[in-house]
Amino acid sequence: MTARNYLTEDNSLRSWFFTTDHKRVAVLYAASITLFFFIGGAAATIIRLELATPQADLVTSDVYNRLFTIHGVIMVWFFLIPSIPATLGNFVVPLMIGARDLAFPRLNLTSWYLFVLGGGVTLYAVFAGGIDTGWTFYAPFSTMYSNSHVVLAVTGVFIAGFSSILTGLNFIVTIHRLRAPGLTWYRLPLFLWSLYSTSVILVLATPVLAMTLLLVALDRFAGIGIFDPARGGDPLLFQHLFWFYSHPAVYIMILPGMGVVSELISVYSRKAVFGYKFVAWSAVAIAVVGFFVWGHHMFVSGQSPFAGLVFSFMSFIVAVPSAIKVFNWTATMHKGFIRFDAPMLYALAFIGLFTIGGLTGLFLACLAYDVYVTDTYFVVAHFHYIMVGGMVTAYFGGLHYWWPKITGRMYPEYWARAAAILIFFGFNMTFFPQFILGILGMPRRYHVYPPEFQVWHVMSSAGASILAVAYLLPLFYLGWSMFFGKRAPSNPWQATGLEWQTPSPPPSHNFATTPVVKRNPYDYSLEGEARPQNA
Amino acid sequence: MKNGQPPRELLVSWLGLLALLGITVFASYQPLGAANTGVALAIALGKSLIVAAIFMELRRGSALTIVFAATGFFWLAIMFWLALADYMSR
Amino acid sequence: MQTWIPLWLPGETAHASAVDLLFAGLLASSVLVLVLLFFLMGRFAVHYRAGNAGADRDHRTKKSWHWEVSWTAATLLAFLGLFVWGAQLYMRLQDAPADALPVYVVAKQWMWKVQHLGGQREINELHVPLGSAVRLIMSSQDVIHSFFIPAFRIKHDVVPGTTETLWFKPRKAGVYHLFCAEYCGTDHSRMTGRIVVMEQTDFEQWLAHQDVSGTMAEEGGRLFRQFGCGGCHGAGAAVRAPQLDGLYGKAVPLSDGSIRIADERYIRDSILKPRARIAAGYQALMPSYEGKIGEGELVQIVAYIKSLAGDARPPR
Amino acid sequence: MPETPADQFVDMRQQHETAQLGMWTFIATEVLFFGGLLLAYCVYRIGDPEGFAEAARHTKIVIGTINTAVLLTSSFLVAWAVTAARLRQGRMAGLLLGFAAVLGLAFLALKGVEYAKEYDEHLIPRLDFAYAGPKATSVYLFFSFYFVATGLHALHIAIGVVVLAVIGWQAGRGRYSERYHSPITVAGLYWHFVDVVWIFLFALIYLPGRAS
Repeated sequence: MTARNYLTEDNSLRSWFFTTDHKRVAVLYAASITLFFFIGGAAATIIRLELATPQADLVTSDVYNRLFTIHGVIMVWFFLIPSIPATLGNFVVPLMIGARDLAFPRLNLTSWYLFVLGGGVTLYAVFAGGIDTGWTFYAPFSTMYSNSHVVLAVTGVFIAGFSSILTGLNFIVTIHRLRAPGLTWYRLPLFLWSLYSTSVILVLATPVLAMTLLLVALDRFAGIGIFDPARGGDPLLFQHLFWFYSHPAVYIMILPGMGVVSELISVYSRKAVFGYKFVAWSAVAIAVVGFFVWGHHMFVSGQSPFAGLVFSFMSFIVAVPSAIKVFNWTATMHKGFIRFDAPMLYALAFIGLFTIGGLTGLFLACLAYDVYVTDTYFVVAHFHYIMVGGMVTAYFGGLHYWWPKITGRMYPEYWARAAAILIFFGFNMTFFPQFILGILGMPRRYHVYPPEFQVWHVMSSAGASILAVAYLLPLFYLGWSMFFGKRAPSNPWQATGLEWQTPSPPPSHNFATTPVVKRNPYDYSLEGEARPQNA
Repeated sequence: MKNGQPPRELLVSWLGLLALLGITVFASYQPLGAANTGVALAIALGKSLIVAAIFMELRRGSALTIVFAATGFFWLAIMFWLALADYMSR
Repeated sequence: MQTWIPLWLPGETAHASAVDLLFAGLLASSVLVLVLLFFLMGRFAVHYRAGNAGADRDHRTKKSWHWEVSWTAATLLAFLGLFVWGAQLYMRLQDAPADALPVYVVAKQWMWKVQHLGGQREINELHVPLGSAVRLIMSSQDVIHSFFIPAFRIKHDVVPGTTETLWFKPRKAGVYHLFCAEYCGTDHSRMTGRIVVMEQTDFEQWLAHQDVSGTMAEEGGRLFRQFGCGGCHGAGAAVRAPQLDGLYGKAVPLSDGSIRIADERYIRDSILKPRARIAAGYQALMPSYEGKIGEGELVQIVAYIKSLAGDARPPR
Repeated sequence: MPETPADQFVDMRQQHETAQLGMWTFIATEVLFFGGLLLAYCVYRIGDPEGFAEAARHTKIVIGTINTAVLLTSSFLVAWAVTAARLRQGRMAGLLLGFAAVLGLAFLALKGVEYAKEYDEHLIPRLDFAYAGPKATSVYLFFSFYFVATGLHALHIAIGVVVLAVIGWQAGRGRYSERYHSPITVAGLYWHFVDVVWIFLFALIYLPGRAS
């Protein structure tokens, strides 16, 4: 007979769909983003199949354009942005700060409903005929020339945007107001520092996207002409507004991953994170400076050269805090007791792939080189190293790490390690050739291409098939473990955080008594013994 | 505060706001050239500060509340600064 | 050019070589960082694995700030160097050489329409002479396109409603890819073409063999009269409008006190949005020709007005 | 009357501070939301200041000024109502919020009159726009901005009116006190913010170009 927990409290469907328990909302989110991940992945699979040959053979250009648009829209707004914050974050934020729930539990549920509604509208746009603008919705193509369901898709993203604003708002207020006694800012786990920084971006950047998309929709059906050169509008204004959101949004899609990795590296090295304050503040620095760099997407767009110089300079600056994090993670491993459980494998893969993604980001920040490789496969490879190599890897790492807490079951370690390794190789095989394609001058969003590029495309497609299998594996063994896995103890990893000092899965109200925090996070003895934060 | 009477500071702010409204409309009809825009925006800022400080009780708010209130405007300034840097130098 | 596994695309302009050198610099610094990082990670992972009880774990580094300061400073310095390097190359790309040969490009879904000064037209091809700098004056009829020549390491977006320029100076005869690099709809991936670099004499021969109804300036002049522009801008016209002879490349004082160089973009804007910038001392009388002149006609009129300045050099 | 805090809070004070901070965060979001639109306005106004001045002269400054006074007054009433509610003068607070909501409705009605006049003058982009003169392009863009900005603002007012009505009704039934007043305080913050947005819109829409 197990104690009652948030999963067994009430099993009716109603209790799930009207829950205000952050843990249940997190599970709802996890289920929905998994669905979107595989929809976006299906689109990617067809794209990679098509690109195996230079000619058009599987789909028409119109279908191809719809496929990469859907892949982008779904993966960015319906998987990456909610991935770590809305699932892992939602689950562990109150647990990590010793609270009974988020500050606004009903708002949290509302945010999930908005997400589902936005996703539904977007999927409807897909099945009603699709959208062919690319995820960037560039005007005046999106406003005047596209013959696809732009308004519907934009509406879906607009609604989902409010869902992320509400999540961000909830996290910010919760972290400010609901911390357990003794939990000062410098005692917060680094995951919370990065989620806090992420939330700042969510709250301050997303509304600008909302306004931009609204203007696109109005331009399209009400002809307001704000982005229409024929009416005196300026297409570059769209780009400014769009990237004011979308560049910081890139940090929404990586900061939470950095937070997860900070947790993982420390736990599996049995050591405190090296340079805690530097890692913490570098998250904040990325969030703030990340707002000063958006124009590096516009170096060849007709923006003034002066603006190009400013944005290039700031882009180099924003890379510094990321470098600081990488150095500190590596230093954390120094003289630790390193264990190679699956989450740690993901964390190590993250550091490697993120570093490659980050360094190639410097190529793109560098003005004269960006002129050459922007809008080529170099960019595609670069941001997949950050988003997939970085964020998705971190998501899987975090998912495995907190899996025992979420489900009360252990995942099968052997399969998990195999999947981690397979993902790492499949990923590199898929995306490394794309760097070379970019350096050879292959433009992105090309349905047909000159034959000399084929050999690298074939390699990339081959890698993608490995990656597809590797991403399916966790679905099976994690699903299996939910019912047949070994029961998890409350603290299987001997970690220090508050979330491990309550049973797995936690009871509905998280803690029997509010914990009192007495220690820094990551307090390990010289022998690697964990000293929980409330001990 | 007695029953049925508004608190003094609210009443004074309200009258001040209406006065500023009158002034800004009057000023907009004076031929000041480019300064017209500056005056209009300065008065708008003044009115907003009154609303924020008195009606929204920022005057008594904690430092954290004031930071939160200012944050939106700081980020707005980033957006205007960098976007206009492009437009002014084209 | 076809090898089984292509690894490198040779750069065929001086700018391309400079960009390749920059690439080498970026690559070298990246590889240095990666090797260092992977070496340390690998070494720590092996030596400090939990199973290795013998590893020395005493004397852990406690104070971290001097480490933090040193690697922050090192990265910052390296980044500054790379920034300056990339920026000065980029700024060089902004100024076309004075003797560059102007060629007009109009982009539309999904083709590149090119017209040479002599009136020769081509589609999805651009013939240029070897050894001479070429300056493209580009505009778009519909959506944003991007003119991309990988072998020259350059590209620039072609934005509707304005004029953008791009220049290069090829140093080897040959045929190179031209791509549209900004997604522009259905046949984006088919909006490609060829850049044909020819010996000077071949190029002149090629020019001479094209069917031409008149030079760009002549055609532009015809349109100039057809739209009745001379009614105001002509000598001795009843309405006082700025004289256009010798206008191109000059600094024009505007009514708001600022000064603009009369480049292609200025001339174009003055035709389409005449009231946005009024030349000092003139009335805002000219009607807008927005929507009344096609993109192809517009470039011819611009070429005509430029020809009134005697030569076709880009403005300084 | 809820005298105990919700589950996730330790005490009423924490609950109140949390609610307030939440609303301030939301306001920051709203600032950036309207900010994106204002950037568009600034870019085009800087591009053609005279065109925008000419366009602004076609706005109805009398209605605009009255509407500004109406909103400022309603804000004042709301601020007063919040004070009253905290002093347990529930009836008074309910009445004041009711008045404020009515002023909000008056604002919307006047806005409607204004839209109708602009329709008569063919100033509505796409739907019915006819403007002779050299500055037509800028006038078009100005009125695009005008309708998007005032339309979104009116939507905020409409939501605010409903909120004020509900909160006013609750206040009238004595629901709020010194101890529990988060909803009324937070609703007030929202209403004042909508007022601030209007203050800036007024300066940008109605005032340019009046002197010349």
